[in-house]
Amino acid sequence: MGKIFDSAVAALDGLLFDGMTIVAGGFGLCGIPEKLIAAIHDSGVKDLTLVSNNAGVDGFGLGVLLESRQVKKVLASYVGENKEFERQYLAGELDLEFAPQGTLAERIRAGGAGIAGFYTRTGVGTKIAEGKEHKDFDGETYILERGIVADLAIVHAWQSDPYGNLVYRKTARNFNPNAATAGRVTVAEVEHLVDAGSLDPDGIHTPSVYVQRVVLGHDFEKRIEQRTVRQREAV
Amino acid sequence: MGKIFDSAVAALDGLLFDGMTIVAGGFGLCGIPEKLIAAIHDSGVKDLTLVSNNAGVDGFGLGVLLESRQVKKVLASYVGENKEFERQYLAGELDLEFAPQGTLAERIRAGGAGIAGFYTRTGVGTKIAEGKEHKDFDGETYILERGIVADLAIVHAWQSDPYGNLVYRKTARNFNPNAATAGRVTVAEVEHLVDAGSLDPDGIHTPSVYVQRVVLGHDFEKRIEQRTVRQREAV
Amino acid sequence: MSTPVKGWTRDEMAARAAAELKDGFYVNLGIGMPTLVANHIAPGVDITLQSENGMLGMGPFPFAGDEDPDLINAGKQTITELRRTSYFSSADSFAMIRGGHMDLSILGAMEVAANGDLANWMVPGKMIKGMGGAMDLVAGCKRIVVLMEHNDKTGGHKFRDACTLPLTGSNVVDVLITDLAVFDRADRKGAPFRLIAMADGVTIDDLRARTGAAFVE
Amino acid sequence: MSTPVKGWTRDEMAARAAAELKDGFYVNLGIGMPTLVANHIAPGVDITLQSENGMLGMGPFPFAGDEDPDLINAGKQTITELRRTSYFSSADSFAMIRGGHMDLSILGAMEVAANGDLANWMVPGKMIKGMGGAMDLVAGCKRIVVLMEHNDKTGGHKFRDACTLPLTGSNVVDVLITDLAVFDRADRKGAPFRLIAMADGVTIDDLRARTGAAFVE
Repeated sequence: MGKIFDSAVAALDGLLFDGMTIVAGGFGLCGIPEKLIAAIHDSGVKDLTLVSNNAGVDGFGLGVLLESRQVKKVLASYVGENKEFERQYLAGELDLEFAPQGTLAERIRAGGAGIAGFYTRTGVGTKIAEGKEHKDFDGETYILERGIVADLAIVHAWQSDPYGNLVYRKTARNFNPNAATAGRVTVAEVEHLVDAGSLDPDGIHTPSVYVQRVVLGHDFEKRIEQRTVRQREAV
Repeated sequence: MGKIFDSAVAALDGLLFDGMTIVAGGFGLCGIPEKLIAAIHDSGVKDLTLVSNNAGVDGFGLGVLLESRQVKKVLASYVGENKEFERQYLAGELDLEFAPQGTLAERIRAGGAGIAGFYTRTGVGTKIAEGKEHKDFDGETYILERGIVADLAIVHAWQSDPYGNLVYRKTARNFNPNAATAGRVTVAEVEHLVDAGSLDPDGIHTPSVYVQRVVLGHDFEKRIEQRTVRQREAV
Repeated sequence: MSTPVKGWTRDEMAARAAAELKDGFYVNLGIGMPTLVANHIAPGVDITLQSENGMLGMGPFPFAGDEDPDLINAGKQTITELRRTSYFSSADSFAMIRGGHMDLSILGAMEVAANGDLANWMVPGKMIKGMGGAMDLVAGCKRIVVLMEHNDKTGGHKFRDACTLPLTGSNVVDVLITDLAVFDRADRKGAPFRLIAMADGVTIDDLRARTGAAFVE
Repeated sequence: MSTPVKGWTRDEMAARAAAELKDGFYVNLGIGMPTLVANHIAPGVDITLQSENGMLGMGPFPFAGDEDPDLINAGKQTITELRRTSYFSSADSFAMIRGGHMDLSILGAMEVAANGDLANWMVPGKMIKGMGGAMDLVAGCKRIVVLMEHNDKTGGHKFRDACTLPLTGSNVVDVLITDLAVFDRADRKGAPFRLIAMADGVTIDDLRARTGAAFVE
């Protein structure tokens, strides 16, 4: 077995190549595989196609790969938080494809599940539907969307056992379990390595079959984008 | 709110009508909604279309609805354990449609997820593919399978909180979470009602939005089909 | 044209929208003005809020010091959980939305058309940020309520016979709440928008002058 | 034709199949003879067994008294869990299978054809019990190993140029293990089955006489 690796660099060894497609978990900066992204940055691999709900921010998350110009194309649902992204896109240096968030999530799940395509009502009558096959079912119009399989999936989890069974925490789950299924190889960075048998078998989010390599991260930054609080009422 | 009902009969009140389609959780006799099935039996509702992986056994599970001749059609992947089923089918009294088990599970999930249809390789080149649309993706042939939405979903869970958040136990999970999403109305029988806040929010299998009614069952039979054991080795 | 009227405040609009929420509803609130609706839910009306990044049962903002980077809403704001909360993946979250399990979504808009078309995600020529989950929400939720200013900053029509901006969804808006009035449709099968309320001081002539869409009274 | 040879026992066939299992593999074992394979896994080879009703990391049968009605395998037999076990829904289970994540499945068969076609679910005229998960497994697993008797009870060919029974899958069998011999194919792109082993006492002439399919030596 031996799924546990000492560092993000070691966990990615031999998996990176120019022109590859990488699907990444995370929503905004929540639950992003920040250590693996940093290691991909340091590797210098280029011409990447990134499949991710968002593209990080300037200087953090997938944004670091944009700054270093390692990215050829992004498939995302929302990229509003990134000035460098905007600059490269407007300069024609970056290819961008939008998918509605639920369509993106389902396309990733479908890729992992051996579903080549599926019909959804989302986007019917909009620019997203242009050029896509339309089909009526029971009097309603649907469009065909394709499953996505990536060369590599990178995810961030809360816990892993030695087998690579993963548990995510709160809304840091988001795209991670779906991304984990859609990589030809899947690498997980985790906040805690736990002993065999210590995870509840009814509570595992990503079964071990999906995870080929695991790395325990340290000193995660876990940046908050919108720190919103309420006032404690006076007693 | 008020999702908790006193009895299976009360939980089904107003939901049953002749000719309706019911999707049921369970695999073999494991995790079947045995109390709800009994109440459906007692109601006398007829001409049912049942969507379920199996059709129970003589005298238990969905088998009781076959014996009372309340069933018009069954959509299942395997019905091998039921003599009365066989008799009615061979006599032409029962309509039967087979779906491969994974296709059945995905059709139920798709129905619940607003996916009208999806392309799978399962069954290509077999009788199951006859009459279905074929389509090539990346040089491989797939067939189109349809999502299923039922008038009613009946499921069996281990725990529910007052909101209808459900947790299943071990392999009694099986088709239950998928069925729960595919009913226009979903009724769950549960072995334990637990207090609000006592389920781990990261460990809920069926979020409350899918569950309209819950009944706490008592004295479940939970019959075992194949009692297999190993010998304790001599010390 | 007519004397400018003040119309409803954003909070008054949110209160109008809150009247659409019925006991037991599962609701998704879009980013911006729709989030104000949560402050106006009537006593005794129990609502469960979904956040499409993977949470059902969204609680209020945390107290300072309790922020958790693993607990955010779809607007990336720190939030809290409740006793009813469950978490799930993005695919499961949108299965819930696309599958028609959410009773209602309240969204902002740039334009709404007389036939229920909605535009709220891109302005040609400006940097496109993406549609996020808006197309999924309007295609999947049982009922769509839109909150928007009745006119743009130059007085231009936002409620129009046809949208000029790229659509988020076609024939999806059920209720339109602006600072001047409330409109709804009986169905999505061709029923016209019907005026059901106007802000104090707004006359029907004012309203017609400031509206580019046909509607019935 | 030739003197009947005894060939391999069911356990010997299972041991042959076990040689297909490599360290770290995720494997689904069909009902019947394939379940015997678990008894022959080599020391040091760590295999995780999937049960398609929703479990990864299937353990052995329980001791008497420890049977749990909530813990069964796809053959509806009571089983146990291991320290690596996870449970999931049927849709998730077959996503795992259909998506190509299972390294190997070992299945029984009624007929196998020279082109890799497999028939193992129905005999026309007999009551059809259903295909269960077999069609999904053969369509989805990376590698399919079939265990079957080389001939039927009347001596008829089960390894044939074409199947006569309705198919479970077309062009899906990678390895065929019978009581007489082992055959495999280099790929599913037209490579023929190649004989790689024969049971003691079986001659190539025996084998050809008892086989209805073309194969290479």
